[in-house]
Amino acid sequence: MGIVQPIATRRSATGILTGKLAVWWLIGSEIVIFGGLLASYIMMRLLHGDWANEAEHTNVVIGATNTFVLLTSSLFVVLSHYWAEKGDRDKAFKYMWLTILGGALFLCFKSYEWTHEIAQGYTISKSLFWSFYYVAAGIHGLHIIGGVVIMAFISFDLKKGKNMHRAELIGLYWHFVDIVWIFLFPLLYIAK
Amino acid sequence: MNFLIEQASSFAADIDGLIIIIAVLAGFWFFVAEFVLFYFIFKYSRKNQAQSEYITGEEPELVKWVHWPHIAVLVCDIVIIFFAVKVWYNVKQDFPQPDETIRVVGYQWSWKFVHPGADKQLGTEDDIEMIDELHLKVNTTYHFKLESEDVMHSFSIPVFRLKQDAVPGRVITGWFKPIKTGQYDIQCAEMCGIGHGIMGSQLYVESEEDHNKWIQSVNGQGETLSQVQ
Amino acid sequence: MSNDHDHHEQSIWEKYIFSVDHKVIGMQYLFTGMLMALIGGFFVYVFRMQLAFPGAEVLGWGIVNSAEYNALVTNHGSIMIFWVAMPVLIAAFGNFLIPLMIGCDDMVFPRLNRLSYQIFLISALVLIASFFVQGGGFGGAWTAYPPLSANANYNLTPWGSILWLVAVALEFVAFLMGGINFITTLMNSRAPGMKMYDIPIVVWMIVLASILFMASVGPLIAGAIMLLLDQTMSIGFFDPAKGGDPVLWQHLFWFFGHPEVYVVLLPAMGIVAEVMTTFSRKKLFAYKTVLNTAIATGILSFFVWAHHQFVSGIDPRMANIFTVTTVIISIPIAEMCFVYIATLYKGSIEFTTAMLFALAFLVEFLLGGVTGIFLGASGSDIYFHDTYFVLAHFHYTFVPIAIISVFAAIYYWYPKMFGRLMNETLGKIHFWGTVISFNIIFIPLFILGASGQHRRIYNYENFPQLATDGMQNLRVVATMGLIAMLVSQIPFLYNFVTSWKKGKIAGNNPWKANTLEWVATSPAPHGNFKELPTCYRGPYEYGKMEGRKDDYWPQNEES
Amino acid sequence: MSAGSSPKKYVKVWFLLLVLFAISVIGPAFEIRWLTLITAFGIAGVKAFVVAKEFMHLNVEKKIVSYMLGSMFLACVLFYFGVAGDVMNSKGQHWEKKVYKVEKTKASH
Repeated sequence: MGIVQPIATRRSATGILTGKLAVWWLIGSEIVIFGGLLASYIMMRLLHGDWANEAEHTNVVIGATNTFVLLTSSLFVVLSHYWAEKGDRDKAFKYMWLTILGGALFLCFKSYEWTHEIAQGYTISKSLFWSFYYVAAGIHGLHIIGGVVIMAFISFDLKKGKNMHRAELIGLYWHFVDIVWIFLFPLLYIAK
Repeated sequence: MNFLIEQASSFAADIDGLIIIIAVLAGFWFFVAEFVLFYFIFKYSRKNQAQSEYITGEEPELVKWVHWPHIAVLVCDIVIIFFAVKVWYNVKQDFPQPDETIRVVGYQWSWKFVHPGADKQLGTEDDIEMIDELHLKVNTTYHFKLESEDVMHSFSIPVFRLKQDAVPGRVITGWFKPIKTGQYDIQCAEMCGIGHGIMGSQLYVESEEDHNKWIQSVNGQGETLSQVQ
Repeated sequence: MSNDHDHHEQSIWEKYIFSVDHKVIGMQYLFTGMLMALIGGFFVYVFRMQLAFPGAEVLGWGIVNSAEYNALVTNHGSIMIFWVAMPVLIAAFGNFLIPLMIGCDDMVFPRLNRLSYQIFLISALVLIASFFVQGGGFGGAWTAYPPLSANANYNLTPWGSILWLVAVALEFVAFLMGGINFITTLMNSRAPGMKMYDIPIVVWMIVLASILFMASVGPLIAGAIMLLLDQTMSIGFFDPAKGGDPVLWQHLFWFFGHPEVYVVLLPAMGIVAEVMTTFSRKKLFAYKTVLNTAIATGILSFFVWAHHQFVSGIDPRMANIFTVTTVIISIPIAEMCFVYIATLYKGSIEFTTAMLFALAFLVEFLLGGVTGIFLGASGSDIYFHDTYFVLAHFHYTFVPIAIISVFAAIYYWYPKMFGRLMNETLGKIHFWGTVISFNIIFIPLFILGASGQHRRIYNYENFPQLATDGMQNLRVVATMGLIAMLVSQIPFLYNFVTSWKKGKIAGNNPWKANTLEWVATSPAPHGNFKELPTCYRGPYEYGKMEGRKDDYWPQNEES
Repeated sequence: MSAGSSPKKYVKVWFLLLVLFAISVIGPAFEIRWLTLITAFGIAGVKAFVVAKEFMHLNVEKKIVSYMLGSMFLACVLFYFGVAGDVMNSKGQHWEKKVYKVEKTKASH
């Protein structure tokens, strides 16, 4: 049943594209969710000095490489948006898939990291630090998976030159997920 | 207007005074607003006024009628805040020196009270532990150390106007000074499971000699599991 | 530009069950909300009978034991707020009114709109399922304070508490998605010529409510995930033995909780503004003041949350800050009420049922607002916290919000929804039955609360000071008032169903109102308008205007 | 929405981010508390701003978007300062937390 796009979607009283406005509001709601979680973590962290001993066992090397991977994939998604804006389908498609590769790489490193930590006994119920660690990094990981899946769909549209503006929309989301990781990395890994 | 129940603790009168202040100030504005509302409803019904007037609400002489009451409400609010903070400070922040200290422990579905016993020292072996029964001496300032063993409970004595939640993992200190002898209710004011309704305890405020007589009578017997009436 | 919208005849399946039309989705929310209201109403009937006649068998339920009592009380609260007030006030009227009133054909994301209703429906089903699992429904109060809500051997409802939490979390997701749709539609899809101050107040209020909801629900979603892990894997975020802190949940909950009550208040004030201006034929008094006070209330509502926790273990010094902000927030609300009352000045009021309900909202809500100051002032809250005084206060705000203003909206927009007018005499019977019995219920509860009766207690015979005859009679009176209120809903339901086919034909603009939804035919077709309207003036041009015969001037008329 | 002048600009911004990232990793290695705070957390804030401004084009976006995102962030800050007093402290006015013996696993250096 083909859904005709309502005229409402094409109107733009604020001058901002409707799709982009919705993504900004989505990012706004995500800021408050991650913000609430990290605020709770920071408070508990300041109370429990002994969590520093627990945090010793996080793998800073993998955390750092993951930060590098996400920063690079942020670069690729903005290039994909740049070429989509110019209308160059192939380049937009290529950089979108490089971004997806970055996301996938991030997930591989994370799963490697987690399997080893769990193997050494640092499970989610070992201590409250690890509970916050797995909840925060877990929700962030789910957002990475969601982003990667959506980027795959959008890349096929880009190939056909359809809905090119969506490259920017998923780019905004991806940059936000990268910013969340930029705050997660020091909080979970560095604070020793 | 002793609309509320009797005042059996030293700060009960302060809290009741605050309630009366708020009742007067808030009640005044309530009746003014309701009167004006009903007056407009009857005066400007379609029977009395066939044609309505075009009023934007920016006309200065009309805005005046909304603006000044608005300022007056602000002044009333500031008065209420002043008295509220004063009462709060006296009850919850600035504690007088205690004559005696008791321990109150809430657990799923009873209250345990630890009286200091004859030597007025907690932690000595002559302490008296009572379940669901608190015996106090009138006109003595008590500090209570409130804690909970499992879920959130709330130690509440309506006649004292006293309420403080027992938070598991915390020891919270409060104070009261009974000024009237008698037998009163203690209630749990925070949902704590299926037994929340049967967590009532009895408070006995006794005179000097009755209280000492009570201490002798239970001396050393420790917990007396009195049945809840 | 002509609106080439509907092109092929949709099947019943497409048209009603899987519809993407904002009006049909609005109706789905409305009917789900009304059904849940019946369930919530049944719960309150059962536990009020237990309170009035302790231990007696309740017709339609049997003996009420304390676990059932707690589950009934908890889920009455949760249903009435999350599954009746929010869906009906924000989602049903938001979906139905926003596109019509800003002159566009649909929400910007029709499929996201359908998906948010479907997730909402799943959340309602999950909640209902939580009553039939082993251990029964969750019984730890709608605020779900841990460790009671987090630990199954404390609350004895192992599955009930998990399902309750999942249902509430799903409902948050549904309203986040719905909120994004509402906000983007209002920001971008307004009719040409509709400037910021030409938007009807109800649309402003519903969108402001969505923004408040989105900004305040975030921490609680994180909190819900933490509580869910506490419940399922006994992690210990809120368990002091494992280093957690139960007070953290209270803050997470009430940081959302208080903006939430303004999230449901604002749409109700919006509905009252629309209905009142139409039936008093009067321009809204100082439109900008109403809008500014609504925004001020919204912002201030983020600074007041700990007045729910004065005696619940927060640091006493914090209480002073929150009592100041709480009493100050009564200023913008008082201003808004004064301005609403001023709107009636020199009006020509026609007492239709919708208008009666709108006026009753103002009359009742004033008492609700005024009694809130006793609880916002920290000193008196020491006594009143968690007593029936608090319960009577928030019913004097919630019932006008979720029941009285919703009835005003239904009687007012029913012609636009179904093309026919509801019967006025049945409406008047329903009005007086509801409003009088509402007061009979809650005035006694104020008195009971002031004499120290605490909430959620299953049987007051355990407390000699509360088991006096005088107080027990007040409980019986309140229960009789409740039964009268439930019975007086029958004329409404009968009226609602029969007027569908037998009501007077309404035509496009039965009430001679200005806003754009009355330009469309009733009921409005898919795509709303044959010609998408242009807006030339504000929505409240009522009253004698020189050079005009009528006392109203629709927004879309050129001259 | 012009996507900026040329891809070169983005690569330069990316490089700047890498430099900041390097500092934020090296800084804490010195184990000096205040240095760690500045490098790890301060630089994280700077990186977030760079990504928001350059990559998300917030500098050319309509002002209302930045106000909205900023107010959401302020809601979190407000939540933090409203709640920290109770959760972060082990004792306060007339209350203290009963510290449970959470089994402290000494880090094996």
